[in-house]
Amino acid sequence: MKKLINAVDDVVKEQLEGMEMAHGDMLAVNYEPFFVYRKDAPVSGKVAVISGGGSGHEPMHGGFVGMGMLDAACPGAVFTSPTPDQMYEAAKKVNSGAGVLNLVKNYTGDVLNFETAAELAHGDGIPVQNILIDDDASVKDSLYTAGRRGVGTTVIAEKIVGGAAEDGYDLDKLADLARKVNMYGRSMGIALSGASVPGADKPLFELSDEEFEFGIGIHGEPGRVRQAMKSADEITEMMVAAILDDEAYTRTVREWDREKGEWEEKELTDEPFASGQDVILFVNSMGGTPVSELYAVYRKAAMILKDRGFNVVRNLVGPYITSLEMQGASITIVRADEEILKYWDAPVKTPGLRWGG
Amino acid sequence: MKKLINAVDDVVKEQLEGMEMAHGDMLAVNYEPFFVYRKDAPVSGKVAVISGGGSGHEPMHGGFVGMGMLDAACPGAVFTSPTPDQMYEAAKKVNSGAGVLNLVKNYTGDVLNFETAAELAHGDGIPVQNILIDDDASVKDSLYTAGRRGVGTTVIAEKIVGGAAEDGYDLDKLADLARKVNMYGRSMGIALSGASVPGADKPLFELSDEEFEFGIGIHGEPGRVRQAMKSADEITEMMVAAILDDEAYTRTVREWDREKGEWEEKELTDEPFASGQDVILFVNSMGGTPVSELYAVYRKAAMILKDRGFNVVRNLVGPYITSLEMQGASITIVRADEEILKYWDAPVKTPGLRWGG
Amino acid sequence: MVTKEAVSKWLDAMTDIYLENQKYLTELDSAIGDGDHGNNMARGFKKVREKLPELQEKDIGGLLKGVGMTLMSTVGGASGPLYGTFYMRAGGAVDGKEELDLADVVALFDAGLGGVVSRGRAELGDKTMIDALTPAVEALKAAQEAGQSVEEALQAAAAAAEQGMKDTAPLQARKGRASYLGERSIGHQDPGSTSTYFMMKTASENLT
Amino acid sequence: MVTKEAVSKWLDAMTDIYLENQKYLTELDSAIGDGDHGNNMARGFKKVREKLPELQEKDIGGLLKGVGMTLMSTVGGASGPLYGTFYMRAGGAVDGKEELDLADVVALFDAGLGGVVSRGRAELGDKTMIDALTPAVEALKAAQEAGQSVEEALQAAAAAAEQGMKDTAPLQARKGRASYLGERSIGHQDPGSTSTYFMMKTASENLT
Ligand SMILES: Nc1ncnc2c1ncn2[C@@H]1O[C@H](COP(=O)(O)OP(=O)(O)O)[C@@H](O)[C@H]1O
Ligand SMILES: Nc1ncnc2c1ncn2[C@@H]1O[C@H](COP(=O)(O)OP(=O)(O)O)[C@@H](O)[C@H]1O
Ligand SMILES: [Mg+2]
Ligand SMILES: [Mg+2]
Ligand SMILES: [Mg+2]
Ligand SMILES: [Mg+2]
Repeated sequence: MKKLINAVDDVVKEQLEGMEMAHGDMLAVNYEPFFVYRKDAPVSGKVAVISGGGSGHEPMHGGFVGMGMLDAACPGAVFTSPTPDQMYEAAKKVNSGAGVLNLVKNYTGDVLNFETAAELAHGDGIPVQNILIDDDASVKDSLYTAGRRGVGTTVIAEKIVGGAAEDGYDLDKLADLARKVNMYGRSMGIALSGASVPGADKPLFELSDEEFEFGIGIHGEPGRVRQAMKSADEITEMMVAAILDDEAYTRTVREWDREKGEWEEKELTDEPFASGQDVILFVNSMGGTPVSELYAVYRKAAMILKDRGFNVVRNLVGPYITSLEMQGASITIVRADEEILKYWDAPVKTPGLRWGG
Repeated sequence: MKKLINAVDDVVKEQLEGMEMAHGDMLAVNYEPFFVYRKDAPVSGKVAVISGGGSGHEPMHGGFVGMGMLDAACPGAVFTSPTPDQMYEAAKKVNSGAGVLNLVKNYTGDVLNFETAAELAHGDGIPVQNILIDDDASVKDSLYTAGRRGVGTTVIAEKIVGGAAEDGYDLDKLADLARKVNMYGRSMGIALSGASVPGADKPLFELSDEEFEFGIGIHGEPGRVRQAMKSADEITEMMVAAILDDEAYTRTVREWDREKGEWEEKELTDEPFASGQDVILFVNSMGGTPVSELYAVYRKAAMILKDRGFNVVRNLVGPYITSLEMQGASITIVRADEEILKYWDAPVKTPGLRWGG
Repeated sequence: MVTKEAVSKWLDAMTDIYLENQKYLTELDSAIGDGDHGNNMARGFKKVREKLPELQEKDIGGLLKGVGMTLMSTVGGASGPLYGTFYMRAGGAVDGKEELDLADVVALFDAGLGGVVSRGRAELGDKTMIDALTPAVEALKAAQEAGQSVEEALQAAAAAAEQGMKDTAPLQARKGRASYLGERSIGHQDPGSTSTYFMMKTASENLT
Repeated sequence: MVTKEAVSKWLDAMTDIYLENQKYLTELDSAIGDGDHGNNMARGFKKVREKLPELQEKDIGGLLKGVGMTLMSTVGGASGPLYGTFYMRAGGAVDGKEELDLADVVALFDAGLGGVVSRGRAELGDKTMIDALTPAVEALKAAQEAGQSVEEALQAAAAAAEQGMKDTAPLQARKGRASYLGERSIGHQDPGSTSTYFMMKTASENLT
C-alpha cells in the first residue's frame, strides 16, 4: 500500500505542516493539540464555526478553513475522531464572544468527543451548540443503527453556515440554518476500490475487478451490498434513486441546552424530496477517482433530476470529502431555498473552495 | 480496470456533456469536432488562448476554459492528441480578430496536429502563433529524443498567459510571455501505480508494492528509472534536486512566421535555477493520489527550496494535470518575476481554477 | 487490600496486552468497523505508560482519573471518550484512597460502567463493550455478596467478561460503526468487548 | 495497370488488417509508447471504410487525398498527421488519374514518404515508420529501374518494409514517445513501422 508519506506516526502532523506552509495566507495550525484555524481568528462579533473528524477526508475539513467557511477544523488520526481537547482548545482560540457552532458528522466517535468538548467549552462560559450532520441515505433505520452517517452534506453545510456566520447570524439562527441544510440534504456513495490507512498492509476492504460496493461511508467501512460492476449510468441511476425515493427519516438528536447546561433530545424528521424543488447537486470523488469520471456521473444525475422535475440550480463536482485514495464517488442532493442559495453564493476563500470576494 | 464510464467509445463525449451541464455558466461545448469554448467567446479585442491535447488529464485543459485563462480547449481521445480540425474550428470560433495563441505541449502528436491547425488558420487569415511547452526535466537530451515533454508548467502558463490576454496583450507580446513562462519552468513526476485507458484490460505499466517509477510523463508512459519505494521526503528530494540541479537546456523549436507563412526554427536555451530567485511551487497529483499526500510533498519541497535560498512566493497544490487514476505526483517550479506574478494573481474563473474578480 | 502499586502494575500489564494485541484488535475492527481499534488502544496506553510515573504521585482515585483524562485526549474515536469516561468515573468512585477493598473494587468498576452507559447510551445486546463490562460487574457484585476474596471476584469477572465478549459474535450490532453493516455484522466478535475483556483479565492478574 | 477498383480493394484490405491487428499494434505501442497506436489506426480506417463509397466518386488522386483528410481528422496522435500527410501527398502525385502504371505507383509512395519526412522530420534509424517506408520506396525504385512489373515491384517493397520493420527492434528511438525511454526502447519493434509494413503488404496483395 504505497503512499507518499514518511513515518506512519507523523502523517497527520506533516500534512498539517505542509498545509500551513502552502496556505499561510488563509490559515494557521496549532500543533498541541492539533487544530487548523483561520489566520484572522477570532473574527470580531462573528459566531465561530468549527468542524472536525478523522483525517483522510481532505480537503475536508482543514481545507475549508478560511473566510466564509470554517473558523477551525480539528483533525483526528486517520479515520479516527479527534479528541475533546482539540475542539475545546480550538473553541477558545476562535471564539470572539459570539459563541461557537460545532458541525458534527454523525459517527459515534465524533458525537461523543464533540459532546465532551461542548461541555468543556460551556464550562468556560463559551456559548456553544452542536449540530449533527446525518445525511447518508444508505443507512435505513435509525432505531437499529447508530443513525445515518454524516457524509457529503457536511461540505455543503460548512459552506452555507460559514457564509451566514460571516453575514452576522447569531448562534441560534446559525444552528437553525445548519439543522435545515442537514435536513434538506441526502447522499449516497459507492466504491470501486477500498482505501488503506497508512501503515496497514492491506485495504480495509477489497473488491474484485467485477464488483463494486454500494452504500459506503467515508471511513473505508464496507457498504451495505456488493454488486456486479455496472456502467456509470446504471450506478448513477441507483444512487440518485436511493436519494430521491428515500422516505421520511426520523431520529432523535441531542442538542445543547445552554440555559440548563445539559443535553436535550430532539426528534427531527427529514421530509422526502418532491418534484419541482430547486436543488444543489454535488458529485464527489472518494479520492482515487479522477474528475473526468465524475462528469460522466454528473451528466446522468442531472438528466435524471431534470426528468423527475427538479431544478439543479447550483452544483459542485470534485474531490471534496474523500476517503484516502479510495476509488469511487458519492452524490449529494440538497434542497435549496433563498436563504441557502444566498449563502452558497456568498464569497469564500479557503484552500479547498474559493469564489467571489 | 473499473471506471465510472459507459461505452468506451462515448467516454470523451459524455464527460464533455457532463462538464457542459455542470459549468454552463462559464463554458460551452462544440461536439463536431470536439472543443470546449468560453461561453462569451469571442471576447472583443482580446487575443484568444487555445490549448488541447489527449483526454485523461482533467481538469486540464477543458476545466481551464473561462475568464482569465483559456478561450478554447481541444480534447483528443484518451491519451491521444486531438486532430487539426478541432483546433482550426476552435480558432475560428474564438478569434475576435486579435488572433490566436496556441499553447502546445511538446509531444510529437500534439506538435504535428497543432502545426497543421496553425497552417489552416493562417490560410483563413487568422493571426496565429504556436508556443511549445517543454518543461519535463526528466528528459535529458534534446538531440536524441523528441525533446522535453510538456507537463506541469502548462497549467501555470495557461493561467498567466490567460491573465495577460485578458489584460490586452497583443499576439506577439503574449507569445513572448508564454515562451518566457515555459523557459522559466521545470517539472519532475513520479508514479506509484500505472493508469489504464478505458477499455484496456491492464494498466499501461505495472509497479509492484515495492517500487515506484521516477521521471514519468502524463500519458502512462513508463519513466526513465524504476526504483525501490522510498519515503515522501526522499522522493521529494529526488524530484526537487532533479529540477534545481538541472543544467541549461537547449533545443530548436518551430514558431510560425506570419509574414512568410512558414515555420521558422528558433534555438532556445533555458537557464538553470539560481539561488535567490522567487518561484512558484506547484505540487500536482497524477489523479489517484489524494491532496493529503501532496501536502507531505509540498512540505519537504518548500523546506528544500528555502534551504537552498529560493523564495516560494506563490503555490498551487492539487490534481490539475493528471493521468487518469494514476497514483503519483509531480513538482513544477517556475521562476517568477513581476510580470508573471501580476498575471498569476489576476482573477480567473474556470471550473478548475478560480480566484479574485 | 489492593495497593496503589497493584493498580500501577495493572495499568502496566494493560499497556502490554494492548500493544501485543494491537494487530488482533485492529483486525477485529476491520471486519465490522474501520480497522483502528487496536491502534487507538495502543496509542492511548502508550501515553498512559509515559505519564504513569507522574500520575502515581496521586492517590488511586487521582491516578485513575489521570488515566481517563489521558485516554480522553489521545485515543479519539468512539472508544476514547468511552474508556476515558470509564476511568474518570472509576477514579471518582475511589477518590482519596491509597488501598482498595472488595467494596471499593466493585464501586470502581460499577461507576466506570455507569459512565460508559451514560456517554454511549448503548444497551445490553447492542454488540458493544457494554456486553463484556455488564456481566463482569454483575459477577463482581455476586462475588461480593457471596463473600469471596478480591482475587476470586476479579477472576469471576474476567471469566464473565470473556463469555460476554464471545457472546457478541452472533449479535447484530446496533451501536457504533458496526451497526451500518446490518446483518453482515453477525458472526464477528466485537472489538470493544475484546479490549474490555483484556482490561478485566489483566485486572484479575494484577489487582491482588 | 492498377485500377481505381484495385486501390479501393487495397484500402479495404488495409482496414481489415488494421482492425485484425488493433490489439497487436497497441501492444507494441504499450511497450515503448502510450498504447494507442492500434486504436488510432483502427479508428482512422473505420472512418475511411465509412467514407469509401463517397470517396470512390473521385479519381485516384482525389480518393487518396480524401483518405488523407479522413485520417488527419480522426486519428490524432503522431500517426494521424503523418499518415494523413502521407495519403494527401500520395494523392497529389497521381492527381486526375483513373489508372496507375509503375511510374505512378513509385511517384505515389515516394511523394507520401516525402510528406512524412517533411512533417515529422525523422531520420532513417530514428526507429519510426520512416524505417519501413524508406526501404520500401527504394525497393520500388530499384524494381522500376530493373524493368519489373507493378506486382513484382510491390512484392519487393513489402519485403523491404518487413525487413525495415524488423530492423527497428535493436534501434534506440530518437523520435516520438519511445525516445523518452532511452535505452529501454531497445529490443522492441516500432509500432509505426509495423503499421507501415501492413500498408505495403496489402498494397502488394491488392494493387495488381
Ligand atoms: N455507543 C457505544 N457504547 C458503548 N460502546 C460503543 C459504542 N459505540 C461503539 N462502541 C464500542 O467501540 C468500539 C469501537 O472502538 P474504536 O474502533 O476505537 O472507535 P471507532 O468506532 O470510532 O473507530 C466498538 O467495538 C464498540 O465496542
Ligand atoms: N517524428 C516522427 N516521424 C515519423 N514517424 C514518427 C514520428 N514520431 C512518431 N512516429 C511514429 O508514430 C508511431 C506512434 O504512433 P501513435 O502511437 O499512433 O501516436 P502517439 O505516439 O502520439 O501515441 C511511432 O511508432 C513511430 O513509428
Ligand atoms: Mg475509528
Ligand atoms: Mg497517443
Ligand atoms: Mg474503529
Ligand atoms: Mg501511441
